[in-house]
Amino acid sequence: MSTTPILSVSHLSCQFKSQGGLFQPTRLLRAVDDISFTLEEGRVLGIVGESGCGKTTLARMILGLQKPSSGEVFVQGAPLSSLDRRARARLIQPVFQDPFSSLNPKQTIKDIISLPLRAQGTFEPHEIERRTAALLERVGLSLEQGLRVPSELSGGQRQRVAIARALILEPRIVICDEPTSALDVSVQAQILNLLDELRRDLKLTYVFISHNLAVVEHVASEVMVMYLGRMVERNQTADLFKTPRHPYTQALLASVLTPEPGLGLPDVGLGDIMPDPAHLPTGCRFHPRCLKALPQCATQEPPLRKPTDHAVLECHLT
Amino acid sequence: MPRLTQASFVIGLGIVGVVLIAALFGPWLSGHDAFAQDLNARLIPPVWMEGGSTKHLLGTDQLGRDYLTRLLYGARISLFIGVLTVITSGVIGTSLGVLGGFYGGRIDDAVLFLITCRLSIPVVLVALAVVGLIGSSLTLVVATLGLLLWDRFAVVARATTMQIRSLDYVNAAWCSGSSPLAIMRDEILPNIASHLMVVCTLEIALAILLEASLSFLGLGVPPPLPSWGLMIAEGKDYMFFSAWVIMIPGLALFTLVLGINLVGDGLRRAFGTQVIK
Amino acid sequence: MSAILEVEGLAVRFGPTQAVRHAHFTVHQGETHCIVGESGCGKSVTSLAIMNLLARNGHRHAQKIIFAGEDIQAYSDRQMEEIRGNRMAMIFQEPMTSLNPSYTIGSQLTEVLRRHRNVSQAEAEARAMALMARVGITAPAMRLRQYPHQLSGGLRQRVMIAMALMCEPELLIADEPTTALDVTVQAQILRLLAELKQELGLGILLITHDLGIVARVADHVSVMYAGEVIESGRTADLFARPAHPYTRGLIDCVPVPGKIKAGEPLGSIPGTVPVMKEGFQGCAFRFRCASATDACTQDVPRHEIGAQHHVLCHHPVTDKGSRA
Amino acid sequence: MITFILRRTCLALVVVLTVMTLAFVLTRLSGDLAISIAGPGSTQADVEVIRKAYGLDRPVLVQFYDWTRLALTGDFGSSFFFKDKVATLIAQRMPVTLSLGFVGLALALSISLPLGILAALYENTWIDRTATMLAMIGQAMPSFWLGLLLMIVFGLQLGWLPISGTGSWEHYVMPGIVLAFTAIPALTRLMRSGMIDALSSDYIRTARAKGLSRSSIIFKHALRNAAIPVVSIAAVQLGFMLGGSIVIETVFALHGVGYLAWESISKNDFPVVQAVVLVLASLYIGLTLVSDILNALLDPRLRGA
Repeated sequence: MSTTPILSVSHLSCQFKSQGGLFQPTRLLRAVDDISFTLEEGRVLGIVGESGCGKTTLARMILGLQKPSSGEVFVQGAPLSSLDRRARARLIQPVFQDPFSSLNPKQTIKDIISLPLRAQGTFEPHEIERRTAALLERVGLSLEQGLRVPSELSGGQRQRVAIARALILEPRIVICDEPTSALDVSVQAQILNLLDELRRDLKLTYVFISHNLAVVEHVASEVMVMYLGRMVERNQTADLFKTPRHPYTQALLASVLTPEPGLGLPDVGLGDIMPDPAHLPTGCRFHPRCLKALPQCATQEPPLRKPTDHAVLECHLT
Repeated sequence: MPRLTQASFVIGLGIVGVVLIAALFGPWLSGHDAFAQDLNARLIPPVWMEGGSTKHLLGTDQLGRDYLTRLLYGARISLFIGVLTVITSGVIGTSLGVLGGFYGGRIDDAVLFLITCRLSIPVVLVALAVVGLIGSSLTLVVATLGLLLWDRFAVVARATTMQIRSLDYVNAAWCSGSSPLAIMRDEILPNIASHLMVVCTLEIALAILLEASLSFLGLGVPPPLPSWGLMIAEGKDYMFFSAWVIMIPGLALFTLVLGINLVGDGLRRAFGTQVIK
Repeated sequence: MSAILEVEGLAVRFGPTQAVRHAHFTVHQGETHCIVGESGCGKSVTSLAIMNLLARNGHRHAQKIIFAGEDIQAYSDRQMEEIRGNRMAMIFQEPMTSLNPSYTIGSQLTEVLRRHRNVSQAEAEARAMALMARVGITAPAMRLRQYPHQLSGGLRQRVMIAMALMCEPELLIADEPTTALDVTVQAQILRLLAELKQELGLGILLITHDLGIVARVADHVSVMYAGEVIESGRTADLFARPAHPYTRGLIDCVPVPGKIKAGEPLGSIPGTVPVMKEGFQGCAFRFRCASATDACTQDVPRHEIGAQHHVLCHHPVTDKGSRA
Repeated sequence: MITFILRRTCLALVVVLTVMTLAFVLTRLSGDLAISIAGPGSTQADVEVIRKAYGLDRPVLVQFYDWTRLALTGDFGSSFFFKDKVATLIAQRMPVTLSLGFVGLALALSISLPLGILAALYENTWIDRTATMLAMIGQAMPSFWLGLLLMIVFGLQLGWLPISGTGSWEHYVMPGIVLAFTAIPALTRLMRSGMIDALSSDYIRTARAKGLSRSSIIFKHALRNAAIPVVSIAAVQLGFMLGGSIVIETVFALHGVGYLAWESISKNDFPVVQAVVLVLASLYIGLTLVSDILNALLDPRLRGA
């Protein structure tokens, strides 16, 4: 077991200028606010939260697609900002949500998959050819399909292409941003199984972002819950699903609709006020929707606590 | 695709093809010199009109020059100016638009500012002024129009680049370690090319019309070069008696521009793109 | 309970593509009927076909579409306008784009009532406010003057529901009403729909791709595949004894917390949904089906395998309760 | 609202300043202005006199500073050809150009809007194809040629309208038609595509699901959204039309600002050329500002809470 975690994120924040209407002054939108975590090699960190919680911005910062306003991402102990783009590409690769917009429609599948190799500029053409062919087969596509263009493939097949592209440089970390949300449920299962197989075989580390808690429960070894830019709770997957501590985590878990007839619809136990990243509430950001809120929740920011070795919680309630 | 669109596209392509061939080979085949004057044979009407002769199929102009030959020669000038202008303006506009759309921020502000300034300048007036003050020549007309007509390229390239820049395949290229230049070349340009091709056709048509306008006002292609606009201007004094002197070059101009626009429209439908106005 | 909507042999064609082929189902008063299926299976087209809202290139044909005792197939456009929004209302997937950005919430709500009932603007506004309060919109008087862009997605979907209820319809068609919403909001909206069904005796036709939603809200389910209803039954029966290999595969694909140990693969169906062209014969699922035989290239019979439980398959699964 | 207008106005001023610089540079392109003004066959002494008289002997930057400073107060210097203040000349001619612009715009809107709406309502039918074809023909028509054709037909053969000049309202009819022709294709396409987008939108499906009548769907729900960009573009289009009026005014000898510009270019009368470029550009910039504000006022999403 190595002592340096493979991925570590330290006090990462990202702010945007929000553009309201033409006549509204620009506001500062804190998409991600002071997030820190570490991840050991071979683990899968699931990140869950509703739209606008900052999970995609966090992923973009880890990928180097978005400059953090403050804080730093470390990969194998080295700050991400110190790596050049080729070195970064050898360590971290993405798989995005929409298999229709993540592949260049004007290139063949082989060209798409081999792009990271070609961008390195150090590989011989026959080496590129060999590795592309090997990977095509590994993700379950035929060599003949490698000569096609993306519009000739189905959504599931395209997502396999995206996975192949992410793996061709043999990276250490793969950031999966909602990789199955755009797919049908029968195809989703194929892709989830493929991702899991590849992780074991290639000793990969995943950051797996999803709004679907059931999927996260299936793939992740630990889970982080985000709300309006903050990490409100983090724990080992089994523990988090067994004993959710934050009221928001509890609400999220309650709203999972499993295909079990007769259970009826859950009472999620949330107020009606919807989160707005451009107007952050004072105190705990969740308090306007929290039915258990205490008076101090509206005024004081909740402290960061560690109820167990693995659990991290940001809440005034016990 | 609707059938008529196909038909109109083919018609447009046919018109452009015929004009192209006529422009390339016509002046040699017509059997006359476009510049040879014959003051004894002035303003002979076309062959189908009373007084026409088979020697001059489209008649002669006020200096007795063969009208068909001048018309064919004029096609050469129109196409030459249209294509060269669009190459110039296309390079300027596309570079600016792609840079602005790709980098955003300050660079985009600067590009947007340039576009705004360019749009606020009245094209015909400034082109006339430049040619009027410096003196007319073919090169100057191309250079002036090229420097003035890049706005639509820039606007379209910028808007489409912005759309594509945020797509995940561009993000994936970043994550693959591609350089900004490689991303613009391999990921963005091939995907905005269809939009730019449509703009190309529109702008060639526009450049041809503008050249004709400048020449018509006497500040475009210098005589005795036979530009269609100049031919109309020269014929203007005789149009009330022999309307054909302005009808023939005018129809040629109209047909060529219509043909190019039909091609552009066909391309737009084929690519399924709505060119941003 | 009487049937409010009875559909038999519905087919929809877009050019040579058969989007829907002999679909059949019945929606009763006070009952939620779910149509479930993957993208491209024809479920949304089915709902639009009932409302006669298909795009111009869509062609509808059916043995019968009986709404409240009358076959509405022969209705003129004018007659359909009379019942749409009035006796049969619809809500859509995208609350962000389904409201007109240029008009206030109030004007869009009152418009539908004033179209179908002879009421004053003030009366219509009073009804709008009462309904907004009922669907859980706070400060309805203020919301009435707001524009759609000023509301969150959940609120807009509540506005859509209020709009659908303005004329007290007998049938509500909801096409993926919660797909664009966050999970916590999804549960709230679905609860609201369930309450309204109880209170108003509505028949609800709910279109969804989410088996979780189906299990929790449906009284009756129709599973669609490649334009056909391949299995239908009461929700409890269908989930307990899925008879079609596709239904069974679909249920196994859904990850359920605690169902599968970490490291074990999820059940999955190989391949993808085919596009149906005219003149297609036999079972459309046979290309992905493990138990397919030569017989599956022939027209498929409809078996009744239990009370109100039908399946369209040559080899229905019969081993009882052996799921997963 | 105020901040928005202020910000846009500031930007517009910067654009005006840039255009001023351009207009100034433009007239210096020919090299020695004094020689151009003096014309061929003039002596060295003539040229020196002219150089002094127009202040062309001073450093270029000083000339630029003086011109800018005075131009911002509305003083564009004197025309050496017309022997009059440039500002006075432009003020005399402007009403002609503006009238022509408004006639052209009104004609263009009244033809292109119904045409675009019809084309959208009957998308892919012969009506649509005819409208598209008409737009295409309009786009291909050289405006000066169309002007000449109208002159032959209505002026000479039918004798309904005066062939050229500025006197009465009849003088504006043919130029107005020609000017409208330059704007009709773009406006028709915009109206058509805006209407098609609106008609295929989700909110129109909602309106249909509500059982609204066809006329209410088209005129209340679709047209409102489709018309917003067209209305705001109309202001910009007017700017383009004023800029393009030079050709038409010249063809019809309509003594507007465009005709003035053409005369001064032929006579190397650079103070007038500079001023006309600047005035037309400023008009355009002002009209885009109006367009932005109109757009924001009409669209509740831009109007803000």
